Amino acid sequence: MTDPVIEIRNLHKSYSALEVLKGVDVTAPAGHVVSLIGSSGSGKSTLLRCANLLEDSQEGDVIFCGEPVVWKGTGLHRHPGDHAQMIRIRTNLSMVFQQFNLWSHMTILQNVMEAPLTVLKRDRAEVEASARAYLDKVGIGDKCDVYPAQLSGGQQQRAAIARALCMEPKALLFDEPTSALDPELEQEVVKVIKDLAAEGRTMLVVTHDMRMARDISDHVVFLHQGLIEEEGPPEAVFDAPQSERLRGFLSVTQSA
Amino acid sequence: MTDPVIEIRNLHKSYSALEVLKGVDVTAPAGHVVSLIGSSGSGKSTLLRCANLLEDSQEGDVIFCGEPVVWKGTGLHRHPGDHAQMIRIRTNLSMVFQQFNLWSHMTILQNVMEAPLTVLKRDRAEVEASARAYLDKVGIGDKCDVYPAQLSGGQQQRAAIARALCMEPKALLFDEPTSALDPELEQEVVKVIKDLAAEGRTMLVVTHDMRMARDISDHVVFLHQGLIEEEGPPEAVFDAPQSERLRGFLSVTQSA
Amino acid sequence: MFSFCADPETLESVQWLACYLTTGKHMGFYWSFLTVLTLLAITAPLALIFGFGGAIAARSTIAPLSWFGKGYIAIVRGVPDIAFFLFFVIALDQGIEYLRHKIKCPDWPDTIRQGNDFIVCQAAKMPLGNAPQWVHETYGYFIAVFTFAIVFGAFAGNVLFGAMRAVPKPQIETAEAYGMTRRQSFWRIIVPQMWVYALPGLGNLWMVLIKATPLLFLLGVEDIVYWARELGGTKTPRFTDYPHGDWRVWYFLVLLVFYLAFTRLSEIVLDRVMRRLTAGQATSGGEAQRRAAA
Amino acid sequence: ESHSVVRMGTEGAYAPWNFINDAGEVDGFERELGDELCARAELTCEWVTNDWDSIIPNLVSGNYDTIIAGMSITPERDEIIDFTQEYTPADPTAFVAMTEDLDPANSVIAAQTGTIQAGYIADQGWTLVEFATPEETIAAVRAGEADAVFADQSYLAGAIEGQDDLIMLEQTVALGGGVGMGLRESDTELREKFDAAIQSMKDDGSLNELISKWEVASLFE
Amino acid sequence: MECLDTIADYGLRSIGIGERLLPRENFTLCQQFTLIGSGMLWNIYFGVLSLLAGFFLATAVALGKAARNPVLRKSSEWFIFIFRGSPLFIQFFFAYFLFLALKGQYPFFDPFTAAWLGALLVLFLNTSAYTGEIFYGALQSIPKGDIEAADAYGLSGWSRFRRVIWPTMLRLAWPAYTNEAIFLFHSTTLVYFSGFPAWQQKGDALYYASYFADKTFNPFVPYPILAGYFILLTLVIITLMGRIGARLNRHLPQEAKRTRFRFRPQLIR
Ligand SMILES: Nc1ncnc2c1ncn2[C@@H]1O[C@H](COP(=O)(O)OP(=O)(O)OP(=O)(O)O)[C@@H](O)[C@H]1O
Ligand SMILES: Nc1ncnc2c1ncn2[C@@H]1O[C@H](COP(=O)(O)OP(=O)(O)OP(=O)(O)O)[C@@H](O)[C@H]1O
Ligand SMILES: [Mg+2]
Ligand SMILES: [Mg+2]
Repeated sequence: MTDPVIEIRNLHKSYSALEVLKGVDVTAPAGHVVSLIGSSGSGKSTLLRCANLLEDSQEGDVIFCGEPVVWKGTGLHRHPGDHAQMIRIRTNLSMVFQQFNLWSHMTILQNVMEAPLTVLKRDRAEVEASARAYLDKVGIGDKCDVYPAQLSGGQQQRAAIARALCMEPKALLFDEPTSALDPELEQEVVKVIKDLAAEGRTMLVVTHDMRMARDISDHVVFLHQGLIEEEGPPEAVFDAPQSERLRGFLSVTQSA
Repeated sequence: MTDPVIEIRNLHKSYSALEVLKGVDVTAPAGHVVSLIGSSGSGKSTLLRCANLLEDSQEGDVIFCGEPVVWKGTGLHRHPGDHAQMIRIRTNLSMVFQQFNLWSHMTILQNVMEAPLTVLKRDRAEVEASARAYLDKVGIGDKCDVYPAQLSGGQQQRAAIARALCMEPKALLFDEPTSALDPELEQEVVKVIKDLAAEGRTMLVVTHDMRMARDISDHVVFLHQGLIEEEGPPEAVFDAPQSERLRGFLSVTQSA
Repeated sequence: MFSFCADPETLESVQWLACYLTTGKHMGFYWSFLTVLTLLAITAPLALIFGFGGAIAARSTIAPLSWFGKGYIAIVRGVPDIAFFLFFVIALDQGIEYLRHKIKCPDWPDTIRQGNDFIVCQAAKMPLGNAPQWVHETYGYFIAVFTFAIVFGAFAGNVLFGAMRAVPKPQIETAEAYGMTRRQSFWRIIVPQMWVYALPGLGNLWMVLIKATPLLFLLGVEDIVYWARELGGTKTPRFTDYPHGDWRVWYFLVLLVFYLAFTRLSEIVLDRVMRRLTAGQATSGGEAQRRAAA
Repeated sequence: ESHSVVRMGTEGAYAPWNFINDAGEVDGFERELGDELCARAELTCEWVTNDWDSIIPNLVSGNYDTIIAGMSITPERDEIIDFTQEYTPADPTAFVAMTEDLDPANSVIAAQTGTIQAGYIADQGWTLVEFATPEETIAAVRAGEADAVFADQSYLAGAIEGQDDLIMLEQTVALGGGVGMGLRESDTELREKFDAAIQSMKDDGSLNELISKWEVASLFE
Repeated sequence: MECLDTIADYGLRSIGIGERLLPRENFTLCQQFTLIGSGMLWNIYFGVLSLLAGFFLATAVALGKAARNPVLRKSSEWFIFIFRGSPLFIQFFFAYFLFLALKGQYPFFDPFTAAWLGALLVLFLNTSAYTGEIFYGALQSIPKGDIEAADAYGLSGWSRFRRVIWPTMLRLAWPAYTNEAIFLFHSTTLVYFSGFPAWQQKGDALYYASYFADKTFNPFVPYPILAGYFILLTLVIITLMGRIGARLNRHLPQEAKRTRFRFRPQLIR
């Protein structure tokens, strides 16, 4: 269980003038859950987006299951060079977006079934069964046939999670997967994530919920202003923070 | 401090066949913070949207500062009958949306200045100064001139909060105002809400964060399947829940 | 034009061409380019105003106004411009004169329709019967502009109506939640946001409008196509000093180049506008721009 | 009704009757004739060009006062507008083809859309192909799309002058009446003035002179 | 019924079936309605076929213009530019000219100088260019989140296009595309008006309308009849396209029902 599934090395990323990531290394071995914490705007979402190649980065490497992404060009013109590889990586790496990004023209069930059907070419009946099962699991089995605009925020978020799960990928990227969920559902999601880890799936989770980060993680990374300020097992990070910044960041949580 | 600013009586609301609110009463006296908790899909956002008349309700009353909303029609055709009254209520009642809903064609600063300028017709220079002050307060003073699409989730949420504050309304409606914020910022927002309450502003806050609900509220309402299952001061609700459902809902939070 | 043009038959080809291209007829041809360009310059904003009015009327909650707006958009849009031009201009002209007649000559004894004739009093003529030719031409020109604007206004109305509806609902809802009146949220949110959705359609309309200018001749305005046909046709020595065969291909090639160049120019301008509108927006256009800038 | 300025409507695309000259002005037989008639009737005249298709509706609607555009006097037209007496006798209709031996019944005949010539060919049951402009009818014969053009002799004579490949056939057909000036039916006063002027030109022979100068038709007896 | 006879005689006159000669005098309203209606067959023929075929070429051209491959992009751009940049009648003129020249060389091109094929081809290319540009514009305004989610799930190439991009593109393009469809039907009136010759007095609606206008000297009857037919045709197009458009937009919250009952006292808002 120690082969890294997701490995990010010395990643640099700028939005024109704004340098968001300034050389970040993250490694997630198979079956491990790595949490990314850090203040708003520190680059957590950007890191996830770079990991599945939605954003082009300017320097550094992304390695998925031992296979490094092939780049073309350099600096601001750098982009993934091997299309087939990119698809291969993405189908094995599902993402739950911070803004959910459900396809607004499809019903919830269609949203969940879409990628398994068209990308993985799985059998329709089987996919439908598993899609319904996942929707039930996240508690919105009764909302199969409505469109995203008719759902509450939490329901949309759960639909987005079901969509990612239904791909049955090797690794998952969660961008604040419980931001719109109540504590009960949050616990459900924590349970789901733990189950997935037990199945051997690898996860990168961005979260603002320290309790959840502590619950689920094998490893916690604290991102600050585009750099990793501190990282380690949850006990170390939360109970014995080394850096000034992390101590400040955590103090509000602990004190309350 | 006991005149109710927002008073909702026996509110019923359906989306065609789906009955979402089944007779809800909520009262928020001046300077009080009322929190709405409840599981995803229980109708919390809908209640807020009914309170500022974005959704038409089918039965019951909405009373703002002692002035009941004038209705026209009945049942599914019921809608507010007095346009001037509706505008008056809305300008005194600002909302922070769950999905932020920043105006995408305006920069952040323009977003914040828009309503004070066009609705309240306040002086431009003065509005700009106060807008910048509020943006600084929520920590995104440096993002004044970018468009919403260029912000991280948490930054967008903070912009939405600044926009609501800049209206300096009598009452505010917050729909999960900290869902995208890290604990540090969350504490900032809690502080802001407390300050507002001290200034005498009334607030209805939907939240999933029980700690925050406990921190800020004078009164907590637990919504379940379109009905109020239980309500009371935070100590009572959180420390001695009466109903089975609420106990279940809270157990996950407490146990962890 | 040139002094050596006195006897074209003796000229060499270059001089001949110089003389040929500067005949009074060619001057008319060149002038007509200006006519077409001014027509476009006036028609486009006018049509946009008509369209905007139509779209606002169609959105109105007052039933008669909404019917009027929708009727205008649907009916005028339904008639091919050629067919419209073939009878509407005469009808419009008669309508104007009829109104003027009612006002200026209230005690006119005869009926206006006498058999097939349409007769109004002299004072009601538009323009007056003794007005110089350029007044007649200008009047005809503005009638043409007006007709074009009515036709294209209906299409613009449709595009704008659609664009107004394409603005995401939450954006408008938010405005209302902040106490904006319908009017305010219309002008502050819908109108600025709709351009992104409207611009491709309006751009297309502009292209169609440019291409519709050859129909100007149906409205009594001598446009570039009229002159190209006239100049390009076979000319025998009896009626001209510059006889030639069927040169329509060459003249039409000139028109082709003109239209293509004008289109290119329009595209560049529209592109700039679109760029400004999509800057920083969460659409694939805005995204492509961001990536290109990177 | 008094006409301080008489607006003369013509087409400007039918040499030698009326056409636009190198200077861009209306020229031709009818220009010269019209100017002379106005001078004799002591009228101030102004020339206006208009598309053939809407030339009658625009007259009736008052956009100009006369039509002087090689228009044959036919009973149908006479029902809508009034005509002066004819200023040229009927002009025969002729064929132009690439070869002498043309059998119209087994050939494709080109004519301008909607003209009496087109109607005549349809009546005969010959194969008719219609083009929007007279120019295109001649081009069609040259391109082999049609075997012959059927149009006014005076127009064809002008159009094929100096073009060796095209031949005017002997055979002609008499279609329509003489050519006159069209006016609104209510405009009797003006019609009488022009009638008188035409009569005076016929009487002193200046009309025949003009006709033979421009070769538009046969002469008046 | 006299009029039924007229319809029997002239109803299909535009395609050469029925009475050989057109009416010559005593024109009745019935004749005008029948013949102009008969001519509409050609307008519909040209419009429907070029619209259907154009839809596919337009999609390809729009994708080509959005493509990274410079050859694809440039050729699509030029195609759109040429056909969108020049008036239709100039295209007709040059096409007819070209077909005539080709016909002289290769017998294969014999039918191309006839309107039913030649004009159809030109209209097809013309509408493809206009529609291609509309589709391209719509491609540019697809919400970023939709595409990102597709990318993230490994949807690529054809399936990403067909399942996510295409439906959204169509939805955004629909109002403008409806306009284009209407324009196309309107431009079919140009075929015989200036472009291709009419054989044996078989022409489209405008051909017969101007025939009557020419014979009766009264533009106020035949052209409004023509206009009426086109308004009907346009209403059919709007209805059909509206149905499809509603289907494309079915995921949006149904707001109309609720607002219908509101009366707002402002005249303009
Ligand atoms: N436009 C709509 N049309 C139909 N049903 C809707 C619509 N909006 C919301 N609903 C339904 O109404 C119910 C209540 O939604 P609401 O948004 O009020 O939930 P909520 O309590 O805010 O949940 P969350 O915490 O997830 O945001 C949900 O079941 C949702 O599916
Ligand atoms: N498209 C963009 N263009 C320009 N700047 C951007 C863009 N997207 C993000 N940024 C900037 O990059 C920085 C990092 O953004 P990112 O979304 O990664 O933050 P985050 O850590 O996910 O924050 P949050 O917790 O608030 O979601 C922010 O300062 C943001 O303003
Ligand atoms: Mg983020
Ligand atoms: Mg909600």
